[in-house]
Amino acid sequence: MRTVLSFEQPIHDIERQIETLRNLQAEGGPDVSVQIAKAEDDLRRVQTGIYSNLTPWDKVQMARHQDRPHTLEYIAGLAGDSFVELHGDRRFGDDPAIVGGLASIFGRSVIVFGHQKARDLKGRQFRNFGSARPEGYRKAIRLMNLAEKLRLPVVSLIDTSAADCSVGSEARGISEAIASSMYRMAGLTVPVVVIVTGEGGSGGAIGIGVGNHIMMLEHAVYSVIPPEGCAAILWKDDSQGDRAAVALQLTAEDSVRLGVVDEIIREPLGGAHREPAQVISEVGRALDAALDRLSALSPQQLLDHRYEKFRRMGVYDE
Amino acid sequence: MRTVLSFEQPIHDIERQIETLRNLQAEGGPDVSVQIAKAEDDLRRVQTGIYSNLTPWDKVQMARHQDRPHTLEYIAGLAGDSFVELHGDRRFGDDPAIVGGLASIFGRSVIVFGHQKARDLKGRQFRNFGSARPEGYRKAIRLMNLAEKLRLPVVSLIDTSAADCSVGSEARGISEAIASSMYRMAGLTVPVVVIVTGEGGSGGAIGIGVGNHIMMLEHAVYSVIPPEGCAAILWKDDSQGDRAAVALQLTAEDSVRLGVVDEIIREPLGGAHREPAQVISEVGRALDAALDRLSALSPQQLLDHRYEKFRRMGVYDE
Amino acid sequence: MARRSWFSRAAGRSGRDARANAERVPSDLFEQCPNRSCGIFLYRKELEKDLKVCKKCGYHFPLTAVERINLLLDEGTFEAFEFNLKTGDPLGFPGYRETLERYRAKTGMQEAIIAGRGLVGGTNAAICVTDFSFLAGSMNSVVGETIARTLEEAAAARAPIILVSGSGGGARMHEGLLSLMQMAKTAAALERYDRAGMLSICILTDYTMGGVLASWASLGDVILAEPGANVGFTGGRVAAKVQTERPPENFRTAEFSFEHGMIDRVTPRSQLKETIARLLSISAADKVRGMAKR
Amino acid sequence: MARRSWFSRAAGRSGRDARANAERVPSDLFEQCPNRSCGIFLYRKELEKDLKVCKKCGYHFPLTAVERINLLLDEGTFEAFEFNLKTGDPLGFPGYRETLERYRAKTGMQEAIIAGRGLVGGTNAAICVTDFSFLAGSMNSVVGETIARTLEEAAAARAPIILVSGSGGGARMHEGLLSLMQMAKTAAALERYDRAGMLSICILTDYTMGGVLASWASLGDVILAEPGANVGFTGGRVAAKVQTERPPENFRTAEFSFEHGMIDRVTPRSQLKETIARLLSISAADKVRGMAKR
Ligand SMILES: [Zn+2]
Ligand SMILES: [Zn+2]
Repeated sequence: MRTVLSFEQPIHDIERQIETLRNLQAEGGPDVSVQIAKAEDDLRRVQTGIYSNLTPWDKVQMARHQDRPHTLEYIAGLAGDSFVELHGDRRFGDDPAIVGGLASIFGRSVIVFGHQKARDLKGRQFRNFGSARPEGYRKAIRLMNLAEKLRLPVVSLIDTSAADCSVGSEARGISEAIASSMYRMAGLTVPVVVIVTGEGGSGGAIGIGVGNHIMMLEHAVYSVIPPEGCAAILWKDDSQGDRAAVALQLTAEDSVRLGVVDEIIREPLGGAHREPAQVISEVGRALDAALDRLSALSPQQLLDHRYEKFRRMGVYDE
Repeated sequence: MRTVLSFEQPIHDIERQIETLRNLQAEGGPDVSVQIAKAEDDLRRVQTGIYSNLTPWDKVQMARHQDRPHTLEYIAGLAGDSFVELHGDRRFGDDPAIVGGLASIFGRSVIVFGHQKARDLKGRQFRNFGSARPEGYRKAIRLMNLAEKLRLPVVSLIDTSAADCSVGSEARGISEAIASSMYRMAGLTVPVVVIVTGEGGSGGAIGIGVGNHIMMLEHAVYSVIPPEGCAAILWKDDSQGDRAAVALQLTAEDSVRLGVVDEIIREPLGGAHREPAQVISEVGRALDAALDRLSALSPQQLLDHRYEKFRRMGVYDE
Repeated sequence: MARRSWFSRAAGRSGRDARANAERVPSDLFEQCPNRSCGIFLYRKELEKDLKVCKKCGYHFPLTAVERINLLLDEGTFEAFEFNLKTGDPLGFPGYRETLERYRAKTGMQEAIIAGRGLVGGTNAAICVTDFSFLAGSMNSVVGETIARTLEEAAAARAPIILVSGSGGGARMHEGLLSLMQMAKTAAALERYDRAGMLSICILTDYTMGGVLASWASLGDVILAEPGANVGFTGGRVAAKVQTERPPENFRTAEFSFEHGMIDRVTPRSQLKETIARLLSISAADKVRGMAKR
Repeated sequence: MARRSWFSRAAGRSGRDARANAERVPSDLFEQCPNRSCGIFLYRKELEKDLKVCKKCGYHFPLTAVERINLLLDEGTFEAFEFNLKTGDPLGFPGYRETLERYRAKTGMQEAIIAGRGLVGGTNAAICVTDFSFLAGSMNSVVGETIARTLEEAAAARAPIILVSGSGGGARMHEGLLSLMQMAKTAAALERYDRAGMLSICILTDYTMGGVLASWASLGDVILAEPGANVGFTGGRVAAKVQTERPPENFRTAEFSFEHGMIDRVTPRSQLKETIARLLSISAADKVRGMAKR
C-alpha cells in the first residue's frame, strides 16, 4: 500500500472513487464513464491546486516520502548495466548509507555517489536510514580521488536527514570525515554536479555538496537543521516543525533565492514518487546539460568556478 | 643491571675484574695500578676483537639490544626542546609504536618520525614492542603530507621487529597502510632520509623506508624475514636463527653490498647502547650532511632520484 | 611574558558558565569552579593570574575572544582585520535581530568572531577566534566570511594561521542554509590556503561542535584542544535519542578526540602559547638550508 | 565468449591443492573438491567448463597464470612482454637454485609471473599475473622488476593495467632484502603510473599475503577478490603466537577484507571478466564529452 501524506488525502479519496467506479463498470454495472471523466477532471484540478500550494512543511513530508526514487534507482535508471559499484573506505569499513562507483550516463563516463535510503525495514536499517558514517564520506573521498585521476566528472546525489552521530561515528571522526570530504571536493579539477533529490539534511548533506552546478528537485528540501530540531530550540516544542519549516526557508525556491541552488528540476504532478521513471529521466536531461556546459571549462576554471561560487554564499552588509 | 649478550661475556668479565681491582685499590689495599692498566689493555683488545668479528646473529642481538637508543632519544638528542610531537591518524586512533612531529635539527626544520620501542615492561606494552598498527603508518602519511605542504625534509628512523599482525590490525588494513605509506613516501618532492637504527624488520620497516638517502647503523640489521622465522621455514627449527641470519645477509655491510643502503654510521666500540650520546651525535652529523647534499636537488630531481634508486634495486640477468 | 597583568585588558567579563549546576555566589572577589566534583571558590585575582584555570581541579574557565587573543599573542602586537561585515537577517528569522542585539549588549562584540594578525613568540601569524559567549560562537555568514577573508589575507602574506574555535553552536540556525554553506566556504578557503604552503593550527576550546567541528576546526595541519573541552559532532540532547551503544565517560571531549586520533594534543592553557610558538617557529624558519624551493 | 573451450589451451595442469586435507582420488576423469565441508568428486571436463569452480559449494580451484590470462583476456589477444629477466641468486641462499629448478620443472614457468597485454572485452590493457604454483607466487627481484616494467609500458601506452595476485608467499625470502625492496619498487612504480591517469585494477586470488598484499596488491584503484580467497598480512602460523583477540570465522579472507572496507567487491570467477571489462570500458571511454583535458 502506498504511503499517503495528510495533504494528499483529498487526492487519495478521489483516486479511490475513480477506482470504485471503474470496478463497477468492469463488473458490468451501469455506464459511469461520464462520472469517471468528471472525477478524473476533479483529480487533476485538486492535484494541481495542492501541489502548486504546498507549504514548506508539506515539502518536508514530500522530501522524506519513502516512495521517492533513491540514489541507486537514479543510477540504475541513468546508467543501466554500466554501473560498477565500488565499496569500502580502505581504512575501516564499507558504509551502505553512501553508495557510489563508475558509470556511463548518456555515453559519458562519470564517478557517481550519493546517500542511499531504503523502503523496507530491513533495508532501512542496513542503509542506516541514509545517515552516513565516517566510512561513507571516506569512500566518497576515495571516489573523488579516482575521478581526479581518471579526469572524470563527479555526480553527487544528496538524500539524507543527517549524518550518523552514534558513539562509533563520533569515535571514528564523523566531523573530520565531513570536513575532509568538502575539502577534497573543493579541490577537484573536474566538473562536479550536485543534485539534492530528497532531504538535504545539514552537515550530512553538504559533506558531499560542493559542486560547480547545484540542482534540486522541486519538492526536495535543504536545511541547516531539521525543522523539528529547530522548533525544539526556538519554542521548546518539536511538534512545531511546520512553523520552523517556514522560518528555515528550506524549499527549492528558497534555496535558489538564497543563492545556493542553481536550478530546480520539476517533478511530475504529485511528486517524484508518483512517476519515478519520469523524474529520473528529467534528472538525466538536466545532468547531461549541466555536464555539457561545464565541459567547456579548463581544470583551473572548474576549480576557480566552484571556489568563487561558494565564496559568494552568505548575506551581510559591508 | 645492564643486559649482557652472550658474546659480550668476555668483556663483561674483564670489566668486573677491573672493577674489583679498583675497589681493592680504593679500600687502601696494595698498589694494583699495573694490573689495572693491563686489564684495561686486555679490555680494549678483546672488545676490538669481538666487535670487529660479530657474526650476523650477534648483530641481530645487538640490533635488538633494549639499551640501544630509541627514536625519541635520537629526536631529543638532535632536536632538543624544539620537537613538537603530533598524534593521531585522524581516522581511528593514535599508535604509540610510531612517533613523529615537527623538529628543528641543527637549525634545520624537518618532519621526523620513526618506530618507538621502550625498555620497561609497561612502556614496551604501550609501544606494542615497536610493532606499528595501521594507525601508525597513517600518522606517518599525515606527517609526509605536512612535509610536502610545508616543503620540509623528512627524516624516518626505522627500528621494528615487524608490523603488528593482530586481528584488529588486519581488520583495519595493516597491509593497505604499509602499501600506502610507501606509495606516499615515493611521491614526496622533498628530501627523505631514512636511518635504520636497530631492527629493520620486513614490511614494518620498509613501510617508512622509501628515502633518497638510506643509512644504517653499524650493528643494525635489515631483513625480509626474522631469522627465526626463516629457520622455521628452511629447517623446520626456529632455534637455528644463527644459521638463517648468515643466509639472509642482513647486516649493514650486506645491505650496502646489495645496493639497498648508501651509508653506514659507525657505532662506538661496544655498540650504540654503550655510548648513546656519541652515536646520536654521529647520526646527527651524518643526517645533516645528507640533507645538505639533497638540498641541492629540485623537487622533481628528488622525486626522480628516489624513484631511480628503488627502481634499480634487485638482481637478475638480462 | 609577564603573566600577572595579561588579563587586565579584558577584565570585567567573567565569561559564560559552561557547566554550571552549582549555585554561584555573586561576588566581585570570588568565583566558584563550575566543575561539579570541585566547586571550590577561587579568588578572582588569583584565578586570572592562573589564566582562568582552577588551581584545584584544572577546570578551564571559558575565555572571551579578546582574552584568548591576549593569551596567545605577544603583548601589543594584535592588529584586528576590520572587514566591517554587518550581520544580515536574510531569512527574517523569528527573533534573530533581537537575539543579536541581546548578545551585542551582553558581550560588547558585534559578532561571534574576532580576526586579525599579530606575533606569537615573535613569529607573524593570522588569527581568528570564535567566542562562545556570543550566540554560542555559532557560524553564520559573517563568521564564515571573516574566516575565508582571513585565510586569503594570510595566504597573500604567506603567514601561518591560528583558528581558535569556541563554536558550540555549530552552524547558526538563524541564517538557515546560508550558515550551512559556510561549512563548505571555509573548507574551500582552507583548501586554497593550503596551496600557499603555510602552517594552519586549530585550537579547540569548550565548546566546539557540529558544523564548525565538521568544517574548519577539523582541517588544521595541527589540532590542539584544551583539557576537558566539549568537542563533538552533535550535542548530548540530539544524540540521546539515537544512541544504542553506551558512550564512554569522556565521550565528546578533547580527551576522547585525542584517544581516537582526531587531534594532536590536549594542551593545558598554560602551555598553549609556547606550543604554538614552537610550531610556528619551526614551520616559518628559513627553510633554504633544508629545501630547494619549488 | 564461448566458455566451452576456454581452458583447452591450459589443460593438463591441475594446479595446486590449496586446502587439501581430504585424500585425492587419482583420476584423469575426476577431481575432488578440497573444501572440507564439500569433498564432492567433480567430473574434470565439467569442472573446466565451470571455470574450475565447484558446482556444489562454489569453491574456487586455483588457476595457473596461463589459465588466468585465458579467463580474463579476449581469446587470442594476449601478447607476452618478453623482458627476458633471469632469476639470480644474489645471496647464494641455501637450496634456492634447486628450489627454482624444481618449480620450473613442475610448472613449466621460469618465474612466478607472466606479464603482457591484450584486450578485455575489446579494451586494451596491460596485465601481470603471479602464480601461486610457482614458489607460492612470491615476489623476488624478477617479479618486482616485471611489474615495474609493465607499469612503465602501460603508462607509456596510456593503457589501464590489471594486476592479478596469486602471491601467497609475500616477499621471497631467498633473495633477502632485495625481495623486501620490491615492495617499495612496485609501490613507487604504481605511484608513477597513477600520474598517467589510467585505471589500475587488482585481483586478489587465493592466496595473497604479506609483502605483496602490503604493496602493489593493495594499491589498485579498484580491488576485486575471488570468493573464499585467503587474503591477509600474515599467515596463520606466525600470527597464532601473537593473537590475543579471537579471530572471526572468515579471518583473512576476501570476505573479511570486504567487510572491513579494504576491497571493492568479492566477485565470483564467472563475473570477473565482465566486471573488469565494464570498468575498463568506462575508464577508457572517450572522455572528451565529459572533460576538458588538462
Ligand atoms: Zn575546580
Ligand atoms: Zn565443493
